[in-house]
Amino acid sequence: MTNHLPIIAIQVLFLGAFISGLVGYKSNSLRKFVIFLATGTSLVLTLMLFKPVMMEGQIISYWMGNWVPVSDWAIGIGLEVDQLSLFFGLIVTVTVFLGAIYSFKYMSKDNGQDKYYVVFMMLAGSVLGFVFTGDLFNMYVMIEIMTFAAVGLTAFRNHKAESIEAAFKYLVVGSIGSSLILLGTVVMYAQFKTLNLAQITALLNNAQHTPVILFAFALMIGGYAVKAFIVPCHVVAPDAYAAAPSSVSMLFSGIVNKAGIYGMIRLVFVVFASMNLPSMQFLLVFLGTITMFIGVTMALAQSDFKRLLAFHSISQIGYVLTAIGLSTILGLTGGLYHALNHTLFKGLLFLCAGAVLYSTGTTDLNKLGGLAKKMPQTAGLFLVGAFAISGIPPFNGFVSKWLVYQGTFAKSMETNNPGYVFVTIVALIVSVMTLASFIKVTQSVFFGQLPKEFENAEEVPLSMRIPMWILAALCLVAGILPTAVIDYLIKPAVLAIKSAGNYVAVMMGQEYATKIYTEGIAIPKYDYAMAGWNPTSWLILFGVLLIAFALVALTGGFNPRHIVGAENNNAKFDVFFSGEAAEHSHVAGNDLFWGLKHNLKGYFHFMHDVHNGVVNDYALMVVSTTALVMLYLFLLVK
Amino acid sequence: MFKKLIEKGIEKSPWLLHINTGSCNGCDIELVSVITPRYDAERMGFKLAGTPRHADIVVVSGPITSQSKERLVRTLAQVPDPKVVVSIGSCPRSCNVFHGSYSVEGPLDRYCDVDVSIAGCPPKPEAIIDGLAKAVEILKTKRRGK
Amino acid sequence: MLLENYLCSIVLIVLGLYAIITKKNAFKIVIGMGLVDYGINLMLVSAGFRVNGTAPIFDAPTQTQYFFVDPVPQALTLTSIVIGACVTALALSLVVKIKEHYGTLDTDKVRRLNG
Amino acid sequence: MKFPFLKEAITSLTKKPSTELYPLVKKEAPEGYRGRIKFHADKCINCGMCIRVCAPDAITRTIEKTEEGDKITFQFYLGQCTFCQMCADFCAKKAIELTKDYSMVGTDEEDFMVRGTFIKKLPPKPPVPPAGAAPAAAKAPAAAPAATEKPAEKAEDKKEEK
Amino acid sequence: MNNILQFLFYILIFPGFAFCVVAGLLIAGIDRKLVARMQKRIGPPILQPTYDFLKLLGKETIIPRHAARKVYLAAPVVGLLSLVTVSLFIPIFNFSIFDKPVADLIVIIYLLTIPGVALIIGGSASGSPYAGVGISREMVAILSYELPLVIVLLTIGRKVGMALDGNITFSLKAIVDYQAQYGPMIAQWSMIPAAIALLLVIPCKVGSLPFDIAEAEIEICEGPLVEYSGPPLGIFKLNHAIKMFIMTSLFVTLFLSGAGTNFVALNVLIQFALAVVVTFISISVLKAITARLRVEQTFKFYWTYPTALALLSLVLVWLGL
Repeated sequence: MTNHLPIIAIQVLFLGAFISGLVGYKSNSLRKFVIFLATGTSLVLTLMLFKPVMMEGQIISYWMGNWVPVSDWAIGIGLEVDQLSLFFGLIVTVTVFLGAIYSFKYMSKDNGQDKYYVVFMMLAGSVLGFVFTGDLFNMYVMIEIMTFAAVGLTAFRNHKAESIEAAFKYLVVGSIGSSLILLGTVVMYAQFKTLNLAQITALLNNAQHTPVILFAFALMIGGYAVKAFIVPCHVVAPDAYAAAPSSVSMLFSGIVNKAGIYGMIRLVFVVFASMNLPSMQFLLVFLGTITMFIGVTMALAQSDFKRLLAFHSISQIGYVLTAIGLSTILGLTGGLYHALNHTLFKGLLFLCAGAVLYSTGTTDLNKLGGLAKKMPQTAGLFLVGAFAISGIPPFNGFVSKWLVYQGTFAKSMETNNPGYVFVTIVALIVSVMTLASFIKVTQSVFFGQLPKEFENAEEVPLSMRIPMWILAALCLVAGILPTAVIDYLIKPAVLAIKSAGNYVAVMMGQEYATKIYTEGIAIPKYDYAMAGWNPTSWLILFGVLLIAFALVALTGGFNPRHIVGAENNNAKFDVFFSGEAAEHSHVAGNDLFWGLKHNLKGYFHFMHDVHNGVVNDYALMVVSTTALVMLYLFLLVK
Repeated sequence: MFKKLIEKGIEKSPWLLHINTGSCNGCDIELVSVITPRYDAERMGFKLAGTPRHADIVVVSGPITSQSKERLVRTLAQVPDPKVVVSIGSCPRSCNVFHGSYSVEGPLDRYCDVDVSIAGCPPKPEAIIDGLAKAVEILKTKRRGK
Repeated sequence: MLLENYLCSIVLIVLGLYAIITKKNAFKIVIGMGLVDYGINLMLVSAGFRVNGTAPIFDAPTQTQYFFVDPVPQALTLTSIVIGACVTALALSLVVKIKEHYGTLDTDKVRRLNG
Repeated sequence: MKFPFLKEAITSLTKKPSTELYPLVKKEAPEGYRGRIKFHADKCINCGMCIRVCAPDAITRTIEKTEEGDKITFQFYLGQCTFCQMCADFCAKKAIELTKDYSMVGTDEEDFMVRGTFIKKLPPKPPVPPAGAAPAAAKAPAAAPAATEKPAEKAEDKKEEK
Repeated sequence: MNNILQFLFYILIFPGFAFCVVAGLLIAGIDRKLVARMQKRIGPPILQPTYDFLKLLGKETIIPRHAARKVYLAAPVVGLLSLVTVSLFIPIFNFSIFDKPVADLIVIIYLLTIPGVALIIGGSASGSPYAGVGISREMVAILSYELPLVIVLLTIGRKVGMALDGNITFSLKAIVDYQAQYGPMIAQWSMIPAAIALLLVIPCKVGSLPFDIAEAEIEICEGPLVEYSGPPLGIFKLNHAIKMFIMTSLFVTLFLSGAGTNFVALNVLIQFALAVVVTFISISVLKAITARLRVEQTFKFYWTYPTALALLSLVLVWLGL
């Protein structure tokens, strides 16, 4: 029975799309129920897959129409769910479920909601399909549907010119990316006459890396770089994230760029299995480091809430790519853990942005201010997300970033190559800059003084807060129990990445695999110990202290009589303006971090010119990246 | 026991906030000179605080000009209790040579009860130190009085 | 193999990319995207070519001896053409909306989102 | 990277700090310091020059008629005084003296009031000469009460001029 | 059961809360006395910061109108918590509350940013424009000193790692054991640039004079602390003092520690004495003779001189010297 779960999970989402389209215009609540049912069942089905795949290490293979391979030659379309796919599948279904619940109330102000939900479900179904599929061309089709749905959702609010412009740019760059992937698929098919990933992996394992294979490999890497918004091709992402509704931006940063990263991992580790070459590792780590740095420095210069978050998504994807590029056990663990954490805290932050947009109508950092008093829960949740993304200890960001640092530095010790120390230093500095930009948002949006026009902003309805609470709780849990998360979720996925032979054996039959893998299927040993860092011990410490001091604070500090609340017109409680009458003056948005911007003036001006908004330059960047990757592959990868 | 410790704390570390309501800066220089190495008020714990929220002793200098009246009242309100107001020099006491002028709004005690006054135009730093010592005693009585 | 097929498709792809990168008119960019798609479809179809193979259709029920051209790429090309068509349709609808909002199709002017 | 005053900072660690321990060691004001006002009531002749000359009008005089003369009290309000010593210089009789006492700290008005009262005896009233005796004769013996009579004479001269 | 009691003892008394508060206030007092003496004035008594803290406990807490109450009150406590947690991690010569080597160098880097973040969130919650400017300056300060600090710690990690077991170590205990064998780290000439870099980082991290651009008393009226009064302000001043102690004792552990005697009390005294010496060199001297830098001067300074020094020692260590 478990063989059928993956295909049902995908079909349920697509079915949900069509049924909600059919029944949608009649009544709002019926459509919501259908959507809730569809996303709920797909989540449950994926969770049911958790036990067999993750615990018992079983890999599920499912042939469409039961076209099993004939005489060791795959002819049908296969679905293969190994630990890596299920890891990303879980991320996708959880994010989609929470995004659906959030958008029930969030989209209620917009018209044409039935169209929204159809495309929303298409996006969800296509990403889940992409993650579960074991067929090369099927991956291309799913990626294409994902890009399509993403463009549709970006242009959803078509009364605003920005969303149309963002959608058009995303479509142009996205279709170039898809065409590159398709071209790669075509060349691969011309070479191996089969489309099944497992079989291609097997054939590739023996075959010498001929130039044609390198050409296809370079095209695929270029295509997936566009999908994962890696730096040279990232310019379209901030426009799309900022223009799309927040529940969709949450999906964007949660699953769309994760799909790109999954494609990259599947390609580089399993199919082409070329990650033991130092030159390949250098390529990925180099791309990841640039993505990290440019993403966060651009975020510092933003003055729109969602654009800032979008640039952070790009920089966090840089983290994930750098960690995965190390291709050591520690690096992979750090990378996957950070991908999971990124989906959690970035989803939370985008939902907070949506909540701010829902109650105030604007996300411009220079106009907002002092919302903490009007929206206490959203402010609290935002703080959780901000601390999580900047890696403050009790939250999950700290654990995964810490793994990334240790991974990069251990890599530098192994290969005795100082370049990786430079990567560790850049990673740490980027983490501090992330903290800086979120301090900027906290001060500009939630604290400080409330402008006149937002006097009547009030807290968002409960149905929008529930997903935020769930995500915040997950952030905390993933931060406090890292060893549990690693053992159950990430260790199997890392082992799946490292053991490509296992992947082939399940799909194409055991004897076929042994014939191919003469030296036996190498199951790597998981030598990664948490380096003696027993998190639970010092977390208990932190907890005890917290309780001890919370008591002191609760008893009203040290002199209960003296905490005096703020009556409204008593001058005693006015903000100190060195004597002047306290008028509205809120330090926010662009007037923060003057020192930094002044010193890095040259850099910021150059970066501003690079993101100049002309589609042609974006397309040029994508094509030149692919060309450079191709050149690099031909010259250096031996 | 804790109360006694806090009292000792208040006695040993009074922080000053200096408000200049239009003074000729004679008293201001004398006040700042109290913190220089020669007179070193810091050995008694005095320190100039930047904001009214951090202040215990508010030192006012200058006749209250009409411009600074409103700001003086607002800043005085923002100082947390227990607080002591000290007028330095004869201007706040009676706007000495400027009394009766159209732009001077009268002595300080029209706006708050002045606890300690230090006469002299400008008072000698030693006199200021005496005055501040007197202010600290009043601060202690105010604290105990609460 | 059909060398001229591959050359022609490479030319089509490069031409399409050239159109996307240099042409400032949004409409021409959409045409460029189409060209890239057609180039790839051509290569995809010609990948399955086998010398003097016949079309993969079983015309006589009893006939056993067949020598077909590889049918899989043709199936793929169908999907790819459909996708190409939909992309062009969506792109054109966006171009119409851009004209409506910005009043111009010149991509140098359509750049409110930058920096 | 030059560090200013580094040498002085380190060497001054060993030297004795140059702070005067004021509250423990009383310090004398320098010579001629214009401190608290001392009023020698006996020397004052109530000429009023100090009141006229005091810029901030810190000096007030109250006169009280009593049977043995008018009781005059001079009140120096130190809270209003700028310690310019003009009153002391102009005082013909050197009745006002600014001492070297600089520590003038007080909590209310009274600590800043310096008062001095004296009785100004009127000279024994001469026997009233019969009316019409020459006024000149009246002038010479009454040197003492010059102030009070002077306005009276002035009034007469004015009448004659007119 | 005794494990819990021992934990409580560790947390509340010895390396934890009580020891931190006492040591921090003492070091702050000594620092103010030294600065005064260098300016040829008598200077406040050593217990002056204690009196300041006690007085602030007695004052009234005013919560301004625009402040977000809970965050406003919680910020100082969170800062204090993280500082106390850091002090648990710093081993004193060979005494450390964790028996086996715990990789805690990176944990310390992050825990040491929390007080800065707490100050920022507290200032931001108070809603005053002065606090807004103070926050932006504090963040630029954090950004500027983080780079050299990170490079120095990686250099030490690399140096000790290569010597002990060929693999990178982030454990302070391993560093102390290394110094027990090979003598204090500062004795090796390749580490001297790193030591100087860390000495330059300490004043900005603690926020003392030349680099206290965030709490500039005159220009922006104590920056983020402008609206604080009473106990919350007291706790912030306490944080300031404890941070001074922790940074200096971290320097001692990283560069000047060694085997040390086997009496814990004696070790603590030696560590405290060395910490006072380091405070004198890095904080007091600079505070006595320099004036406050501007924001971008601080940023430019930290990303040139200390970073170059740290990179120099990293390269030297990398070449195996």
